[in-house]
Amino acid sequence: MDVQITDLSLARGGVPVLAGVTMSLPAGQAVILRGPNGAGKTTLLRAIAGLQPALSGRITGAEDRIAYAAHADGVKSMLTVRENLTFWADVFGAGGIDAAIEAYALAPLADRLAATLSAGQKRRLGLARLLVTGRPVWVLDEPTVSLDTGAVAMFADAVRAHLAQGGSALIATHIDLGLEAEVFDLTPFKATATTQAGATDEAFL
Amino acid sequence: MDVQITDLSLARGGVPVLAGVTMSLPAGQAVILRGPNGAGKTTLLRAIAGLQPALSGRITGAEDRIAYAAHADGVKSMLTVRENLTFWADVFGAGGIDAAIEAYALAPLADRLAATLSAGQKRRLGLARLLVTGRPVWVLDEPTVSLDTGAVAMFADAVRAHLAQGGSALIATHIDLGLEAEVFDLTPFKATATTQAGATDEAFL
Amino acid sequence: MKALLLRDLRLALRAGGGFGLALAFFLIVIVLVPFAIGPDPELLRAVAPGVLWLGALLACLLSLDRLLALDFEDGTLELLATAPLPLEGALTIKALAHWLTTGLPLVIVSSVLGVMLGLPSAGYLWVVVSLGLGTPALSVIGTFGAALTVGVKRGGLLMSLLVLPLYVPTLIFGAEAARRGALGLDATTPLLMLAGITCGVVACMPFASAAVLRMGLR
Amino acid sequence: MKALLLRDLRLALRAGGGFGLALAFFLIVIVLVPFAIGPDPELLRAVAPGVLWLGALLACLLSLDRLLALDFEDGTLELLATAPLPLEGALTIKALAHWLTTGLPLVIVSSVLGVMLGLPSAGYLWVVVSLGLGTPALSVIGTFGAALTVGVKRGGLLMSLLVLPLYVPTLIFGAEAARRGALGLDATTPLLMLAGITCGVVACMPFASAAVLRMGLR
Amino acid sequence: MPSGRYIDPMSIWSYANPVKFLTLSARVQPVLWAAALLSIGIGLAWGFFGTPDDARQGSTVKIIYLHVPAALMAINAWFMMLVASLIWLIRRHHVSALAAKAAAPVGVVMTLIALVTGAIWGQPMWGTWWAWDPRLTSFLILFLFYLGYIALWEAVEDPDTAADLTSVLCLVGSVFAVLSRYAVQFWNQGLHQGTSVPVATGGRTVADVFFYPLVLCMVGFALLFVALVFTRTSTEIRLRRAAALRARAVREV
Ligand code: HEM
Ligand SMILES: Nc1ncnc2c1ncn2[C@@H]1O[C@H](COP(=O)(O)OP(=O)(O)OP(=O)(O)O)[C@@H](O)[C@H]1O
Ligand SMILES: Nc1ncnc2c1ncn2[C@@H]1O[C@H](COP(=O)(O)OP(=O)(O)OP(=O)(O)O)[C@@H](O)[C@H]1O
Ligand SMILES: [Mg+2]
Ligand SMILES: [Mg+2]
Repeated sequence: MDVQITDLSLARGGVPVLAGVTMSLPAGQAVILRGPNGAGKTTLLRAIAGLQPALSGRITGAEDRIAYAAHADGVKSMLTVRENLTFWADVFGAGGIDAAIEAYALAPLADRLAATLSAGQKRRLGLARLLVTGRPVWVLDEPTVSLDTGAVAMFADAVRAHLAQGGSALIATHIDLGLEAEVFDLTPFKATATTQAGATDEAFL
Repeated sequence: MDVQITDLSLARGGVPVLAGVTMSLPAGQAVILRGPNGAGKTTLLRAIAGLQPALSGRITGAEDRIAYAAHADGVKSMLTVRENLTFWADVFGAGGIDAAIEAYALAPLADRLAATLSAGQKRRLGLARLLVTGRPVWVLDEPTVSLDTGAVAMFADAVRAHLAQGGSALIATHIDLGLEAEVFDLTPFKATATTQAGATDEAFL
Repeated sequence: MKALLLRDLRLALRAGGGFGLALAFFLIVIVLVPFAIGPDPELLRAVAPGVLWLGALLACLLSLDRLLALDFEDGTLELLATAPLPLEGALTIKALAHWLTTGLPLVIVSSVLGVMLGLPSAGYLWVVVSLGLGTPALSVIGTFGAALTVGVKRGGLLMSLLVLPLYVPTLIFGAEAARRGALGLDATTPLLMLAGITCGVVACMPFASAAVLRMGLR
Repeated sequence: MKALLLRDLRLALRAGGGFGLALAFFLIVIVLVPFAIGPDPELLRAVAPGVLWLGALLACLLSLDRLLALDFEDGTLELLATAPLPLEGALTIKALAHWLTTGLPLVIVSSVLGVMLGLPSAGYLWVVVSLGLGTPALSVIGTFGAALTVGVKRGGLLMSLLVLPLYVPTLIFGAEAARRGALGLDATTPLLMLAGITCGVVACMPFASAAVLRMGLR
Repeated sequence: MPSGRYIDPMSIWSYANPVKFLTLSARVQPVLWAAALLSIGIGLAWGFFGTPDDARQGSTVKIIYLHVPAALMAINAWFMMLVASLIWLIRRHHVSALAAKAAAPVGVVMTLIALVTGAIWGQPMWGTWWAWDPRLTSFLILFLFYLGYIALWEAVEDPDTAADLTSVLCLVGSVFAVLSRYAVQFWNQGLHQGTSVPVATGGRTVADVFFYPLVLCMVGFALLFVALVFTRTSTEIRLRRAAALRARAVREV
């Protein structure tokens, strides 16, 4: 099942940011979301994850199928790496954590408190979380921040394996991930001053 | 005046992380610090900035000359961009903020609350802070996280201008910044199990 | 659900003894009261049930502060909101964990602390029973307050401000029951009211909390 | 220094009305007291000075919670520690800003709130004077507690635990002065002691706070 | 121990080396424990069975053999922690910091014993379990200081940072504990509580029959405290060592 976005307009802080975004995220494929800082990538991903409502337009096929990874990792610093993963595995009810630990080479860190990880190690843990959700659609906001080249390769492998199983991934990033994926540029959809897309404060204009 | 690091050993969480680091950061030059995740880049930069003590070894020429930028930005979300910069300029007593605003193209954002910036915009603000400190030695921990290519170029320009004025910069990063700079790899200095550098918990072994 | 409960309990135990701290705060408030109002035993005895209730309420409140804030800051809350768990259930579990780590210990020690204020011995039972019935309501209402102020900088104080008025009915009936009990009067009416409040709140409040949290995350 | 003071005041004003919130909390505690201990006016009058002091202390404490925590979380504190400002000075300024936004408003409204508890009119002056002399010490001691618990998860409650016993002498002399004043007795001795504590604490405590903060940032 | 500093093996500071301390403590512990148990056993037996009932207080007076030694040790334990904290802050000897850490729970238990026995005593004597007498009250504050100190140790991750922070807290706390004591005395004098008199009777005014077993109990409690601190410090050292080894093992793979 594909995620289909039709004529979507989004606002952030009451101001329209994106207008008329139409795209689709087919099963088994990855799409790289590009756009300069402030283009609205985070805004779009949050909307797809169901965390913020759209001004207008529709998102179909996303409900309860999304695994979202934001700028923040959602890692509890007072739990160990293993406990963190186990918790999310339990919440999503999607089985074991061993595959996730292996995919991101977390075994040596498994019993360390997350508070004692370096920035890149913590990020790896955050990404490993995706593997225990069992969700088919990954929606990732700059996933490779702080990762070294080895870890970026691990991530690319994990994405490829996920796609091979029929999953899909929408990835906002500024760097090259070495993935063969379609690129979707948000720049043309920037809302202009005249965008009338039902922004919340439009009634006051 | 150069920053000189001699035979430095550092610990994190009571465990030796780096041993025998010797390097120098000459005035007018940039050094790129490399090393895989968990190599100890952040640890080294914190020590140079004076935030954590060394196990052994010496750091000279760093006192009161460092401008440090950590993983976190030190940006107050309830202040505007201009207020944030003005505050740091006042604290460091180094004059105006116009140059900083210009260097990172912050003028259109100047009167927005920092809370309403996107990840990359916030990072630009964090980097602009370096320009108002007036400090000659920049010590930067993954400064280009979340930045788009345009902003990375702005950053590279800012570093070049800083070097041209006789400043120096030590930059930990995983990506290519397009700077002509010496690369210093931390991998060979990884502390081993047998490192006896006066680690805090060594007395207990 | 069980995973969430276990995680919250574990975090409470691990994060610098969150378990004992509400208790310690309660103890300290009770200890400070005589310093503030003077050592006259008559006076202390008269205010004892009320002070115990007020102390328990404030200890609850203070520990609520970061019930959701910590999860919000590190992004866990956004992830939980997209997880298959219904948010209502998650918040009920969080309130339960809060009660287990805060309310329950308070109930248990309150009788001991009553001694220090010279609470008449007939009063112990009533203080304990009324606190036992009332503190779950405090936790659930507090979760609503925490959900309301999620994402607000310096939310702690704002939350207190929002939650305290919501605590008023619970406090009135609870303290009234304790006071009447201490005086040897009949305390069933306020106790019944208290039980009613707790049941109603536990049944309905999580929906409000979840709704409010979804808005706050937006 | 001035920049820091201005920034802190501005943040307090802007961050969801930090200015009014301590005040509001104070108000609410005072309002809850009659619910908790019952409406008897005699009893309320007897406890009024003590309750005002206790309320002010708790309001101070609650607002202290994030005095340094917010700056720590977003990395400002590390940057301040590497700035040319001496940390002792920075912490004194932060305590001053805290007092201006919390202690001072409390002092100003305390006399009004005294009315609600039936404080005898002779008592107003003494409550205000004792709070005015005592609250700076509360802010400075609180800064020490905040510096101790910087970087500790759920530091808020731990901080209360550490700070409250340190507040005891201030509370005793302050409440004693207010109480004696309200009864029309001579209150100069406790007031002098209170002033002595405040002076001593303001002079010495920032050094301890700065030392502790440097350790905590490590 | 910072490397490179020469330490005379005969100097007392050489025991600041954890390993050396462990060997020393293994040797002295049996002696300490035996002496402590012996003197407490004899002291208590003598006190309970070998002394007459007091004319005024009846047999309740015998609780003094627990109450007073525990009260004294509660204060002395804090004093010892203060000294150990100072040594840590100035000379950075780990054993010293850990000894302070180890003493805190012992101190808090002594405080509790004093408070509980006092309460049990107060019931027949004053007809109340608790009164806001200055001495009792300042003990309660001491109890709070202990709690805060222990909680801070627990809350801070890094052990050296925890040692630093708790040391400063101990220093500041000592100043405030003394201040509180005077404050409390001032606070309660104005209201004249009849019940505050009995506690003021110092040890000396006790008749000799009661006095000698009491002294023996005090000595016993002091020895018990030292023995407990030795044992607990050794445990803390071993825990630190285990943590250090585990940290390294985890880090190596
Ligand atoms: C008949 C009643 C009591 C008597 C005769 C009594 C007697 C004493 C004596 C002789 C000391 C040693 C004083 C010294 O070495 O300076 C002492 C200390 C102490 N007692 Fe009691 N006590 C009584 C009841 C209580 C009660 C009811 C409590 C508390 C609940 C209590 C708490 C303490 C404390 C905390 C200390 C240590 C204070 C210090 O040494 O400064 N006592 N008591
Ligand atoms: N909380 C907010 N309130 C108001 N405006 C906001 C808020 N957050 C972001 N914005 C604005 O909305 C626009 C889109 O932000 P968004 O975070 O989606 O950008 P982005 O594409 O993710 O950028 P980046 O690459 O820097 O992360 C930006 O112009 C930003 O300034
Ligand atoms: N608070 C801590 N307690 C214990 N160990 C820590 C702590 N922080 C980091 N470490 C460990 O110390 C080592 C060095 O960490 P550091 O953060 O310096 O790495 P880094 O080179 O900055 O890595 P990255 O590229 O991921 O940011 C890592 O192995 C890390 O796991
Ligand atoms: Mg973004
Ligand atoms: Mg790093």
